[in-house]
Amino acid sequence: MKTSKAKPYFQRVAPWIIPLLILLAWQTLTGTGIIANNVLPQPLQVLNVFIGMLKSGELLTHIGISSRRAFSGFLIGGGLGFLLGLINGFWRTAEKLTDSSIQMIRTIPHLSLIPLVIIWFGIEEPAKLILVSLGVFFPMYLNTFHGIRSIDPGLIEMGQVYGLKRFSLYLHIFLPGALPSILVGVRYALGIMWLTLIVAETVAANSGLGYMAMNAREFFQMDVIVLSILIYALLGKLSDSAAKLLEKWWLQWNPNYASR
Amino acid sequence: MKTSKAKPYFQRVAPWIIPLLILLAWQTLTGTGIIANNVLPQPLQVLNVFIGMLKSGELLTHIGISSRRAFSGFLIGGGLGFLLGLINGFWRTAEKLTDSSIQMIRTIPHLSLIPLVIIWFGIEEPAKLILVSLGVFFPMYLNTFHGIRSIDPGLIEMGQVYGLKRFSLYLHIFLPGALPSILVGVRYALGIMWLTLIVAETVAANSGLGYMAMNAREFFQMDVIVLSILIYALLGKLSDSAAKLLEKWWLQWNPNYASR
Amino acid sequence: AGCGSNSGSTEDSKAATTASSAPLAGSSDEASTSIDLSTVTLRVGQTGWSNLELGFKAAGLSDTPYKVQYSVFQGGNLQLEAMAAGNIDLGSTSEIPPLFASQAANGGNFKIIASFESTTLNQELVIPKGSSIKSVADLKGKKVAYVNATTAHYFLAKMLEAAGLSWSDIEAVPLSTSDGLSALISGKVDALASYGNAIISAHQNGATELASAKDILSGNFLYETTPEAISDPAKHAAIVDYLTRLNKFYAWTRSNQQQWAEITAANTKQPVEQALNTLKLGEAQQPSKLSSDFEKAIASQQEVADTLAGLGLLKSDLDVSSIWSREFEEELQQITAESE
Amino acid sequence: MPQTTNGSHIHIHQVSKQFDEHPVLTDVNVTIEQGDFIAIVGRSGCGKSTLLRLIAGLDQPSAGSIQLDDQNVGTMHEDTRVLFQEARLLPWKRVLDNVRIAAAGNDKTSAAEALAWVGLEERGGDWPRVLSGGQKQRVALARALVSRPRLLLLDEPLGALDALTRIEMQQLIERLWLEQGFTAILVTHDVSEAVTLADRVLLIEDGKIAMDIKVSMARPRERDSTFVYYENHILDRVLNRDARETELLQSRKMTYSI
Amino acid sequence: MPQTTNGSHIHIHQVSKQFDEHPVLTDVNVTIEQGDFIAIVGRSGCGKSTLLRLIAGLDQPSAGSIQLDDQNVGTMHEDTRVLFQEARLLPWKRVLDNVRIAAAGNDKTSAAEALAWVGLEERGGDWPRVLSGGQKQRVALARALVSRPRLLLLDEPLGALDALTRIEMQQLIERLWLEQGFTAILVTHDVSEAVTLADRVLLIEDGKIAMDIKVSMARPRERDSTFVYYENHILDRVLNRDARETELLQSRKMTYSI
Ligand SMILES: Nc1ncnc2c1ncn2[C@@H]1O[C@H](COP(=O)(O)OP(=O)(O)OP(=O)(O)O)[C@@H](O)[C@H]1O
Ligand SMILES: Nc1ncnc2c1ncn2[C@@H]1O[C@H](COP(=O)(O)OP(=O)(O)OP(=O)(O)O)[C@@H](O)[C@H]1O
Ligand SMILES: [Mg+2]
Ligand SMILES: [Mg+2]
Repeated sequence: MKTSKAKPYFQRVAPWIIPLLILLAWQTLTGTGIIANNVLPQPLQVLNVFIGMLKSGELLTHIGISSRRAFSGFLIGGGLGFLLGLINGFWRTAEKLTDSSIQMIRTIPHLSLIPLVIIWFGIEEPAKLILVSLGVFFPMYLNTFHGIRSIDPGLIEMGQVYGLKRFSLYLHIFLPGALPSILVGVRYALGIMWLTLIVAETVAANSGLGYMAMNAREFFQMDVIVLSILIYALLGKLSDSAAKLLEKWWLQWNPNYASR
Repeated sequence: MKTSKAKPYFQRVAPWIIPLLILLAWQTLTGTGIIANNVLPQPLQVLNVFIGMLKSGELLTHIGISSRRAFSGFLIGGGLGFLLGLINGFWRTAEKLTDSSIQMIRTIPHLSLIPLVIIWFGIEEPAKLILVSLGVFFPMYLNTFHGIRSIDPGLIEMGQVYGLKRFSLYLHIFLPGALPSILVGVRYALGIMWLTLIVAETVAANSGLGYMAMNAREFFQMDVIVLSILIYALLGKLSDSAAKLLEKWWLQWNPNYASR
Repeated sequence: AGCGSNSGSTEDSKAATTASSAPLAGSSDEASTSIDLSTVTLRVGQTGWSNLELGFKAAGLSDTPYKVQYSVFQGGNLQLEAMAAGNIDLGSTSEIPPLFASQAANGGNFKIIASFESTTLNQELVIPKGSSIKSVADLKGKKVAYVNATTAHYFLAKMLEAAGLSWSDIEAVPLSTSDGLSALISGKVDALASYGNAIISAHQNGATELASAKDILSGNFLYETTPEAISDPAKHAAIVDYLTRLNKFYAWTRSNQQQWAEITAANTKQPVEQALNTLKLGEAQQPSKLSSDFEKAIASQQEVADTLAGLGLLKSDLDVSSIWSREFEEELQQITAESE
Repeated sequence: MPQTTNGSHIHIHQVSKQFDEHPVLTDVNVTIEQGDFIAIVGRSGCGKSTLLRLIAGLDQPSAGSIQLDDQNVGTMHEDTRVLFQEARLLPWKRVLDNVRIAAAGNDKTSAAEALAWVGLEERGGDWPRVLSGGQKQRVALARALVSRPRLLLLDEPLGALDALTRIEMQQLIERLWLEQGFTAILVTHDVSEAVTLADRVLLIEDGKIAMDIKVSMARPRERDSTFVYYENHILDRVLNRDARETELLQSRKMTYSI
Repeated sequence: MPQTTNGSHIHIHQVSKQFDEHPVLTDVNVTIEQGDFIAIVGRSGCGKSTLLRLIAGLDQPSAGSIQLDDQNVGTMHEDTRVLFQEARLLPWKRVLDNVRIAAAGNDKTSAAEALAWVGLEERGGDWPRVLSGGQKQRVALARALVSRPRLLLLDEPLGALDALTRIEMQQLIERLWLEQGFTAILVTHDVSEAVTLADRVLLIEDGKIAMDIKVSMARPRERDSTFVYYENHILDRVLNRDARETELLQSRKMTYSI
C-alpha cells in the first residue's frame, strides 16, 4: 500500500532518465569541444538544421516520399506474406509445396539482390518497392505461419468439434490466436521496411530520406547525417507505436498485453 | 489408412518440386537465349565459376573471413541482447529504466548508422563487428524479453510458490518457457547477421563475401553475382538449419515442434 | 630490395636539418638515428582493390621501415570520409572529392599534398548496345547515369556544355559505379558517365563510347593527408618515403607490364589481355608519375571547382589553394628530380 | 428414453489403441443405440478420455473400426459435439461469444439462454480468465448444450462443481437430452451420477469393457432402493478387484458415493 | 492433530476482496491455529480460490489484513505451498522433474517416492501432455506433498479422480499431515471429503464465512453416525438456504454426499 503512490511516479519518470542523460552528455561533450564537431555535431546545431529544413519544406517532402515508398512496399510485401502465412498455416499441402522454398529464399539477404533487382526492374520506383516488399515479406510470413502453428491444438480441436468450417475457424480461432505473433511480425517488418528503404534510396534516388542522408554523407554534413538518423528513429518510433496500439487494442484478452 | 503410405512419399518429394521447377525454368530460359546471359547467367556457368573459385581457394578464404566476422558479431550482439532481455524480462526496475530507450534505439535502422560508425570506430574490423552486433542485438533482445513476458503467469506463480529463487526460477521456468521465442529470435538474428555483413563488407573491406560480390558488381560479372547470392543463401540455410536443429532438440516437449 | 640507390644524397642534405625525410631508410643507419620510423604506422587508402599493397609487394617495395596498414574503399569520397574521422593518413582521389570534402564543418580534416599525373583514358560517356543515340546533343530529355561527386560528374557537365545543353536538359541519375553499370547494360538508362572498370566492362558488354573525357580531364591524381600527419615529423617522413616508393612503383609497372597486368587481371577478374591492353594504352596516353608542379595542379583543380560551382554544386568562392599544403613540395621536387 | 430419437448410433468393433508401445484399449466392442444415454466409469488413466476421442474421430484407433451411423469414423463428424475434460474456452472471446460459436447461426439469444441454464447469465461480458474453475466448466457445458448435436460426448463435465450446482446441471443435461433426443456418452468418476443419468453404464478396466449394465429405472430417478442397488452393484464391481481395495473398504466402512 | 506442529498460524482480519467493482469477499475474519486442518466448502464461484490466493500472498486484499505467523502477508511466504485448481505442470519438464523442483535440494529419490505415493511411479519419464486429467492432478499432488511446507493450501486437489483413487489420496494427505505437522487448508466441493479430513469446516457464502464448524472425531475417521451427523449438519446448512433448494432436495430425495 505504501509504495503504491511512489511507484507510478518513478515508473512514469524512469523511461526518460536514460534518454535525458544521453542528451545531456551529448550537449556537454560537444558543447565543451571534448568531442569535435566533425565527430558529432551539437544537439542545438542539429536542431537548427532541422528547423531550417522544416521551414524550407524540403524535409517534409523527403519524409512524404519515403513514407509513401515505405508503406506501399509494406502493404504489398506484408500483405503477401500474411496471406501465404495463413494459407500455409492452414493447408498442409500448400505448406509442403512452398514452405521450404520460402525458407530457402528467406535466407538470401534481400539487399544482396540489389544488382539483380536493378537489372530486372530498373532503377525507378518499382525497384524500391520490390526491395521493401521483399524485406517485409519474410517477417510477416514467418510470424503469421508460426503464430498459427503455435495455437493451442486443444482449441483448434474444440473449434472443429463445434462445427466451425474453414472461414469461421479462421475468423474465430486461427486469426485471433495468431494475432500476438502476427503483431510481433508487423513490428519487425516495420523495422526492416525503414532499413531497406535507407539502402534502396541510395540507388538512383533523388528524393527521400535515404537520398538526403547519402547526399549529406557526400558533403560531410554531420548535422544532416545525425538529423536523418533521428528522423528515422522518429518514424520508426511512430510506426512502432501504432503497432503497439493495435496490440493493446486487439489483445485486451491477453493479460500479458493488458497489464502493460 | 489408405493414404498413410502415399502421403510420406508425397511429403518427402513435395518440398523439392518448386526448387526443381525454378532450376529447370532457369536453365531452359537462359540456355535457349530467351533470357540474355547478361541478364541472368546459365546455371552451368555459375557452377563453373563456383568450381573455379573453389579450386583456387579464394572462395573458401572469403567465406572463412565473412563467417568469422558474422559469428563474432553474432556472439557479441546476440549475447548482449539475450542478457539484457533476460534482465529486463525479470527485473521490472531495469525494464522501466532501459526498455523504452532500447525500443527507441531499435527503431533506428542500424545501417543508417554506418557514417557514424565509421567516424567513431574507424573502418577496420571493429566497425564491421559493431554493425553486425547492432543488427543482431535487437531481435535477440526483443524475442528474449517477449518470450519471458509471454510465459503463462500461472506457471511463474507456481514456481514462486514452490520456493524457486532467482536462479532456479530462471533455469526451470523463464528460460525453458522463453526458449521457443528466443529461438525464433536466433533465426531472425542470423538473417540480419548476413544482411548486415553484406553491407558492412562494402565499407573498406578487401576480403569477405560482401567484398567479393561488390567487386563482381563493379565488373558486371553476373555469374559471380549470382554465385555470391547462392552462397549467401547456402550460408543462411546452414545457420538456419542449425537453429532449427536446436529447436527440435530443446523443444521436444512442445507438440508444435516435436511433430514436425 | 633494389631501392636504396638514391637514398644517400637525400639523407645528407635533409635529414639533419628538417629531420623529416628518410626515404627508403631501411638501408641507412643515419636515418634511424635521426628519426625512429619503426613506431610509425601509415594508414593508406586504396580505391577498388588492393592495388598498392599487392603492387608494392610485386615490385619489391614493401619493406618499409614503418608499418603500412591498407584499406580498400569504393571511391575517393569514402577515403576522405574515413580521413575526416581520422581513420587513414594517406588517401588518393581524383580532383573532385576533395572539393566536396572541403565543405564539411571542419574543412574535412585533410590537405592535398601531392599530385600524380595519370591516364585520362577509360573516362567516358557510353551508350548501351543498339542505342540510337548519335551525339551528346541527342541526350536531351534522356536518362543519363553518372557517379555523383566524381570526375564523371564533372566531365558529363563539361560534355553537355560543349553540346549546348544544360544539366537540367537531361534526366541525370546519380548511381554508384556498379549500379550505373548494371543499369546501362540492362538498358535501364540511356547513357552512363563513368570511369575505370565500369567503362571497360561496359565495352565488354557491347556498350559504345559516345564521348571521351580524355581531353577534358587533367588526369591528376591527388594525395591527401591529415594536418596532424603533416606536422608529425615521423609521419611526415614516412609519407615522403611512401610517395617515393609510389613513384618507383609506377615506374616498375611500366617496365613489368605483363606481370602487373596478370596481378591486376587476377584481382579484378578480367582477362589478362584486357588488363594488359588497358595498361599499355594508358601508359601510352599519359604515363603515371609524380608531378611536383603545384601551380599547374592547383590551377587545374580550380577550373574543376569553378565548373561545379557553375552547376550550383559548390560554393562559388572556393579557393582551391586553401585546401593544398605545400609542406611536401621541396621533398617531392627532389624525388621527381631524381627519378628523371 | 427421449421422445424423439434423432441421435446417432455407434458401432465399436474390436477397437484397440496404443500410444507408442503402451496399450490403453484392447479389443473393445460396444454398440450404442440411437438416443441412448451411456455413462463410462473407470479409474484415473484407464482410457475413458481416449475412448471418447476415438468416437469423436479426434484420434484414430490402432486397430479395429468405429462406425457412426453406419459410416466409418474417419475424422470429425458433422453432428458430434465434445465437452472436453478441460474447459477449452477461447481466451480471446468473452464468455457469451465463447458460447455463441456453438449456437446455430451464431445466435446471440440462444447463447445467452444457455448461459442462463448454467447460472452465468450475468457473466456473459467477462473474459474467461477471470472465471472461477467451476464457472469455466459451466461455460463449456453451456457451449456443448447449445449446439444441438446428434451425438454429445461429455468428459467429466461436472468435476469441478459443488454438490448443489452439480445436481442442477445433471437435471439440465437430462432435460435437454429428453427434449432433443441426442445420443449422449458421459465420462464420470461418480458412480451415483452415472446411475442418475445413464441408461447403461460401462466400466473400463485393463483396457477392456469390464462391465456393461443396463439401468432400467424411470426418470426422473430418485435415490430409492433400486437406485442404491445399481449403485452398489457397480461400486462392488469397481472396488472389489483385489485384496488391497477390499481391505481399504473394510478399514473405512464408507459408502462409495463420492 | 498431528504429533509435531511446526505449521504456520494465520490470522485473517476483516479481509475484503473485490475485482473491479464486483465484491467477492467481505469482512472475512478467521484465525487458524498451528497444525490445523481446515476445509473450505462453498458453491462454485463463491470465492474459495480467491481466499486461498490471498492467504498464499498471490493476491492482495482490497481491505483488511492477513497475518501469517504474526507477520503481514505481503508477497509469497517461504514455507507456504499451493496446489492450484489447475495442475500447472511445466510442459517442458518430464513428470519426475516436475515433482523434483519442489523436493528439497532437488532430490530425485524423494521425488520418485512422491510419485509412487500417487501411483505414478512408472510415469516419471513421460511428458505431462500425455497424461490423463486425473494423472496430471496426481502429479500436482505429489509435487505439493513432497515439498515439506509449513502451510499447505490445496485447491480441489482430488476433483478429477475416481472414488477409489480419491480415498487413497485422502489417506495419503492425512498421513503426511500427521507425520509432518503442517497447517493445511483444503478447498473442496465434497462435504464428505471435508468431514473425512478436516478439524474444522468453513462454509463461504455471499462473500462471508457463513458457517464455522469444528469436527471433533478421532482419526482415522470412519463413516459412523458422528460422521454422518457432521455431514448432514453441513449439508443442511449448505442446501437449506432457500425454497428452491429445499424443493430440489425433496423432489430428488437424495443424500448429498456427491
Ligand atoms: N482476476 C479476476 N478478475 C475478476 N473477477 C475474478 C477474478 N478472479 C476471480 N474472479 C471472480 O471472483 C469470484 C470468485 O472466484 P473464485 O475463483 O474464488 O471461486 P471459487 O470459489 O474458487 O469457485 P470454483 O469452485 O468454481 O473454483 C468469481 O465470480 C470469479 O469470476
Ligand atoms: N497422446 C498420448 N501419448 C501417450 N500416452 C497417452 C496419450 N494420451 C493418453 N495417454 C495415456 O493413456 C492412458 C489413458 O488416458 P486417458 O486420458 O484416456 O485416461 P482417462 O481414463 O481419461 O483418465 P482420467 O480419469 O484421469 O482423465 C493414460 O495412461 C495416459 O497417460
Ligand atoms: Mg480423462
Ligand atoms: Mg476455485
